[in-house]
Amino acid sequence: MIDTVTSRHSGSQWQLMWAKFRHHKLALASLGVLGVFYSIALLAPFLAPYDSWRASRFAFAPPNRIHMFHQGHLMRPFVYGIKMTSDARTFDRSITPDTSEVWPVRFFVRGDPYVWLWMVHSNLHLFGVDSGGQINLLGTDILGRDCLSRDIVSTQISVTVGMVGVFITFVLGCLIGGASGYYGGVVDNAVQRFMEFVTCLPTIPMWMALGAAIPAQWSNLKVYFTITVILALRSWTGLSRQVRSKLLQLREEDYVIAAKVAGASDWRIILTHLLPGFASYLIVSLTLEIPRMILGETTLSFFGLGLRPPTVSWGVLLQDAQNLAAISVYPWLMFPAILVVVCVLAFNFLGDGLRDAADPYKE
Amino acid sequence: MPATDTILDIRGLTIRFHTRQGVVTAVDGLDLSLRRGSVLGVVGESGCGKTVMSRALIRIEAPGRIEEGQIRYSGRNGAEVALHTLDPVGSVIRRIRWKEIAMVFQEPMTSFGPQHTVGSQIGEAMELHRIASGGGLQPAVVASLRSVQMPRPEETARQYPHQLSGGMCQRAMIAMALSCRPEILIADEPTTALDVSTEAQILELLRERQAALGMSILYISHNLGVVAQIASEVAVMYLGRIVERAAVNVLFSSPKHPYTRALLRSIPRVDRDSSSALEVLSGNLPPPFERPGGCSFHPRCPESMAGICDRVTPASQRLDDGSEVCCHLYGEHSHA
Amino acid sequence: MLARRVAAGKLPPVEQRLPKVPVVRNVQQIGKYGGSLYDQAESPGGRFHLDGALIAGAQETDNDGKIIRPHLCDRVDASPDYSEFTFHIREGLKWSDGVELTADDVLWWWKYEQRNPIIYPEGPRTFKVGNDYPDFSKLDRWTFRIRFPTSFRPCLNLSASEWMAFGSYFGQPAHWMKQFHADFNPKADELARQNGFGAWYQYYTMLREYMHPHVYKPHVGPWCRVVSTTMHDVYERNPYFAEVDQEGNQLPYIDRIYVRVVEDQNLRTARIATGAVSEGPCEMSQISVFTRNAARADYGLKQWRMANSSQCMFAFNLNHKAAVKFRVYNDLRFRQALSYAINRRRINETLYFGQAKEWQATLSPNVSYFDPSWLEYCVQYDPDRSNRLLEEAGLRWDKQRQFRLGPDGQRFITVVIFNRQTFPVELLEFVRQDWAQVGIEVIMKETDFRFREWTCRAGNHDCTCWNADMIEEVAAYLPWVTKWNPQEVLYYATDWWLWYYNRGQSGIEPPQEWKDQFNRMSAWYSATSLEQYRRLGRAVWDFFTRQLVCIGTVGYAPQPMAIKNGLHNVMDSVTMGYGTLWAKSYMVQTYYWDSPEEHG
Amino acid sequence: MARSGAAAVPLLRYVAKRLLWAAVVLVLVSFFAFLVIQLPPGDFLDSYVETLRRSGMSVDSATLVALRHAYGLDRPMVVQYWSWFSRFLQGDMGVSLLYVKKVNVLIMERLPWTLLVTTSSMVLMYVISIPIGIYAARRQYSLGDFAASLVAFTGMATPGFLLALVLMWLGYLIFGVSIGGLQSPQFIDQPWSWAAVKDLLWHLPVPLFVVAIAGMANLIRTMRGTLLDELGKQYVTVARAKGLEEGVLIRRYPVRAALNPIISSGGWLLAELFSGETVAGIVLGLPTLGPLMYRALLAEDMYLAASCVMIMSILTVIGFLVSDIVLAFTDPRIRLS
Repeated sequence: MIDTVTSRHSGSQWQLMWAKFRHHKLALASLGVLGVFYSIALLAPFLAPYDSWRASRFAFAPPNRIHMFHQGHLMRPFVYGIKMTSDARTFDRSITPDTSEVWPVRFFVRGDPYVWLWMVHSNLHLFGVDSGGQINLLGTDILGRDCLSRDIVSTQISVTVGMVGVFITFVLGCLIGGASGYYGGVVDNAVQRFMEFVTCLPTIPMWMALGAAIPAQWSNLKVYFTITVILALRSWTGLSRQVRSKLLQLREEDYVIAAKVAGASDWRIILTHLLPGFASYLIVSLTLEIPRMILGETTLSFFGLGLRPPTVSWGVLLQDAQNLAAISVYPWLMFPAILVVVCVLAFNFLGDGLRDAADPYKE
Repeated sequence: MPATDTILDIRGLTIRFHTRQGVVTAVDGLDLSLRRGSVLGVVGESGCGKTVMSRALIRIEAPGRIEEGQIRYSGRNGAEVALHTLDPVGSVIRRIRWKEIAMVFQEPMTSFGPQHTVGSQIGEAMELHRIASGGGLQPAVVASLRSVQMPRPEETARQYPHQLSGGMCQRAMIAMALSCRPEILIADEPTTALDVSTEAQILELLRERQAALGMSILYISHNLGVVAQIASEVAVMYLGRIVERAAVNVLFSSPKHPYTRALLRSIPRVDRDSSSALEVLSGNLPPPFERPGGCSFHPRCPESMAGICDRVTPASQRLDDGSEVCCHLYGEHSHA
Repeated sequence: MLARRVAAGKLPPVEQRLPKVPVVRNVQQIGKYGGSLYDQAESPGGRFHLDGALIAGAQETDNDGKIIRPHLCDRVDASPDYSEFTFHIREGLKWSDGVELTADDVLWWWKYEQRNPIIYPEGPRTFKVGNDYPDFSKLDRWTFRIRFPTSFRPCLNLSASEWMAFGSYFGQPAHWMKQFHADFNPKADELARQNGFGAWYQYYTMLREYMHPHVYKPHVGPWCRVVSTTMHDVYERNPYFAEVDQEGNQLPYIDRIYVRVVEDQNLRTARIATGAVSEGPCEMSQISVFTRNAARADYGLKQWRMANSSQCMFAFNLNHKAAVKFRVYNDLRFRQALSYAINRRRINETLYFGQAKEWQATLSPNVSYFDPSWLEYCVQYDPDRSNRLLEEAGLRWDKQRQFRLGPDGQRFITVVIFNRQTFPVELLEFVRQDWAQVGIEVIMKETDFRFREWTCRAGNHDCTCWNADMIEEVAAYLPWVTKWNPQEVLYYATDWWLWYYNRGQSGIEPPQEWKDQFNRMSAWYSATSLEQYRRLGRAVWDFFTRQLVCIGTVGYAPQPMAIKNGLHNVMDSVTMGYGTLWAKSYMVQTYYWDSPEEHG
Repeated sequence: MARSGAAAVPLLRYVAKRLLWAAVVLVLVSFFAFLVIQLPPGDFLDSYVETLRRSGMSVDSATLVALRHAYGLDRPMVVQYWSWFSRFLQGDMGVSLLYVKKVNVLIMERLPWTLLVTTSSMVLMYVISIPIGIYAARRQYSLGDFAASLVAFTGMATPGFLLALVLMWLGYLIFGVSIGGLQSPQFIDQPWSWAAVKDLLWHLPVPLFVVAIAGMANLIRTMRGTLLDELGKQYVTVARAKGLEEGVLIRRYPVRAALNPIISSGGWLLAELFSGETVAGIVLGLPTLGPLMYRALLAEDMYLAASCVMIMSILTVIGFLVSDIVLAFTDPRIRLS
């Protein structure tokens, strides 16, 4: 094996990490994917062609395709109209494209009004069709609502739940793990035992127990934050374990001892000397914590113990798709599942890449 | 042509690692030979490829690959084995390992698997190479431990590695390495992880066992001072090549290569760790993917000759005092 | 199954098990004995599709709920002034353990259970007329008489309704219940404690459950529960069931009913769609799955209908404990506004293929004193009018016009607690969204069956919903057995009712119009002439309908049924619901399998 | 391996220490479970009592007092906790208001199924993921490694309920496995027969897979990661230098060492399995504790819910204990220090 060497490259720890990270193609791609997710979340009302609650006449309309050729002629991209036939005797309903109607896809159209980031009032949408036509690239649900719009809007809640939850995890993990690792001894022992206890509680039953206790009349914002706290209640243990072990290792280092001798206060030492020493590790484990939170929110909402309409999250949408009809007849309702899987995968790959990059002992 | 008393002959050995970041040439056309019954020290900085080279001798260089060169081993019965041609997972090389060429490693504490007792791991080697078996195994293990002056060999055999101190572990390791009476013992920095007094004991033990068993030792270290205590000859390695080879007294009295000279200057501080020792050298080792052209030492060499050292790779040449050196200072370009 | 037990001498032959004159059912085809039916329930002992079959009472109604006819009593005589009723129990009628069911059981039930001061400290509700109770007397072993102090015409209707017929005299076998009653068993308290209850009357009260009787409790229905765990219930045929087919074969044909406990609604739907139950309703919102999977899962679809005047109706808690909500919910304009805000046409078309009726929740149009304008009351989709009414009721929009504020200026949020019923849960989403359009924010919260009941009964809810039955003539006379009972099912005015019932001793004093309504109902019960009966009936129901205590959505909806191939005597078209006593109307006891051995 | 009597003493001490600690954890868990009882707003008896009162049933004040006393609601929190916990220890878990039955009877009905599902998915998990993990580590960056990682990651990223739904439907479509529960209806409540066992085996794969998948993904990655670490350690090189055959040395050294983290994660995995079991139980309608707890939570039947949480946690603690003790046997460093 090649012994590791101190590189001749001068450069901060971060530049080094980035240099290594760049080689991790999967992680780099994941970073891109997540960038897309968060951009979607940020621009959701603009990207969504419709208001997520706007209902159309067509229940369970399948995704409509974008065409370029109409009667053999090349045209600008368009969608056909929708034709619905229903037979009340056999309960057969079919929705088919109506090729007599042509609705060109337009960009930057005026449509349903929305409020962006609590202040900007607008009705501009990235794309859409003229009123009278309908563009449902991912079909509609039973109320005729546009699934694509709902998927886009739900991304807002689902991807931020992880962030907020991770912030709480970060605070809890650093404080508790920090205290445990820095003081050692009795404090450390007690914290360790407490963490073991938390690990003994089966996650989902625990979430459910706490989720069930959320009063029904609470506003959705309150529910949202409570959910994030509930999710964080379990996840801090992993982080604080890492913080602790790193601290135990670091507190014997010379520069910490020096600071101590110089009379710096405990918290000051932790914050200014110890934390920067392993910030990269924190970031890695936080990155790996976010997907768990996303899954947690999805699961809770799925069981009706988390967020509820009118808030839409992936879990709320999947709750609607939790039936045979969605699986066997209306598969487009399951699309949020793909979002969940892709987002969670991306976070995991990103975390893995970061871990490799942050570890100086990996080749 | 290898002399008859040459037990191991390495010619033009090149070992490369193909990593995702690029190709690393760890050993670069290295020539070296080991005389039967002698102790040869190999000295070089961390990362110069000495460990890779030593592992290639028993073909555990993976994931590195021998791309050029030869390794020839003349065994007990005089037959010559071309080690470089063997299948690294084949049975031929497995029979040579330990039985013919054994190895002692740098970190004694991690040389033994934590799951098994020390005795069982020594016994495993002896059983494998049919030194002892069945009822004879346990006494043989104890005997081998006793031969390295283990204070309570019976007890040690029953203990787990984590119950032994570093020095004890290294003793046990040496016992294991010698348990099959190898022809060659490769000692890869066996004392680096130990404190000074233990280091002295281990060196003494090695000397004593070498004298008793008459094997050849390839002693690898970054520490010239340590090598001087055990080796009769020293080869200095820099970036995958031997840059100078000489008898110990010659090397110390008149080092030829600028690199050797720099190393020697750092001896008084040698009991510290290697990075501070190297402060006297200007610059660091170049990154593994950027091997300098010409003499690979030229970017750090105080006597580097522009236009020569950075262009032409120096060839090895034998000097009058019997030492061999690879440096333009001693070749046709000298005083140009 | 029974033949073997008869042969082994463990059971008397069938002639000795049936009453002298059994109830005769005319079946389409004479069936084969044996086999099992499979069904599912949300909780152990909970309702399941086939459970209506378990009902057997003194009298019954026809399938349309219009006529009362004899059942386990072969005759009931009423005096001309409707104050005295004589019940003739079928001679030789037996409980499922073979003990005879006689007038003594009925008298025991009345004296020791209903009139027991510990079980009913305030007296029972059953048969309470004004402040008085009727007298029960035994005329002979098979005959008993109920004498009321005044006219009480609904007695007949009561004895034919599910609620009374069973909960009362034919639900409690005296010989068995005695062991849990402190008057008869000094160790009853101990027995209760062994079973985890604090006192004997708590245990006794639990054992009163008649529809899904306790495992060992004797029963008069066609099947009796023999196994009960949290995973499944098993019902086995009652060897003493009093019904036979037209050829004299004892019913039921099928030996067993397995009821799997399936907690998750979606899973229950999936099980029906994949043919895991013998007969089950198809969820309308997923109907395509059923039509597509019928052949594979070996079932056929039959077009039944729900006997619902509304698939789902909403009742706000008029006795809300918080002042603001009390004020708003009691404002008729608020309730009217919400009714106008519902787009019934869209619900009908999306969920029911336009086959349901966009009616207000009220009586069945078949009722003799029905007023057709009731159906149309406030059912037009008119958001503008709705908004106007809400403004008038003092509910103003917030600044961004996203939701309305209560009279106190706070965001006005209503929580509707519900548990899944026969309506698709999507229906609630339609309504929620329609109401959100006019600024009324509603959270639909699904809860457990019993939890909803307890929360509402305690008056701790904002609003709840349930289906509205198609109330036919017989049940219409008993508003207390319908969903319009202020303190049952929808619990919209529990405290008012308590006040009236207890003569002001407890509860909250209702407004004058409600006092009038309660008095009107008492007067109606004492009606002796048909004219009086119809006039008061119309007044009572006019009040209920126009007060909009229950806001209806769409009713009389199609309900396709998935019925396993090979199951016979299943009717082609049934209108099913509480009003028609559920499975009474589809006669599960006459079902049989083509090849019973395949359905062990 | 020689294990003398002298070595047994530290082992015993270690086990005793773990036992003591398990007891402490149980007490902590009971706090949490008690919290579950207390969390819902209002006094849970209120609704119940109100129900009885309003239906004209007997809830005179004496009864109410008796009821409150029976549930200990008239006493301070600490006393309430103690009365609940001490009765729990004696096997009296109270009465489920939802099912009107003793809680321990309800739990006992479902415990065997729960244990069947969790233990067999645990076995499945180990049997599948350890060989895959070893393979992936030995063939790092090979196609197989990539495939294993992909499956592991996807398993980790897919919400359990979704997997359950899809697999259930596929199981029905392809193999005709009846939906819901672990047995076909005709075998319910019948004596066990060969046909019944076969039927059970037919129903088991989907739930087991769903329950195991999350942990499996984790296990594969742990196994691969630790084995990679171990493979890079010097003792592996030593063993190779000794001339041991590759397969033998991998089995004898790094795999043995890499199993330790796997064993020590056993308890944690059990907690994960209960999570999976709860999800799969609800979605697939299994006769396990999860759905029981779910319903109890929705109904705020808090004695039942708390007892379910308690039972699952107790089983997890036992899992931790067992894995700790097994670890002591396999890892001399723990046993002898």
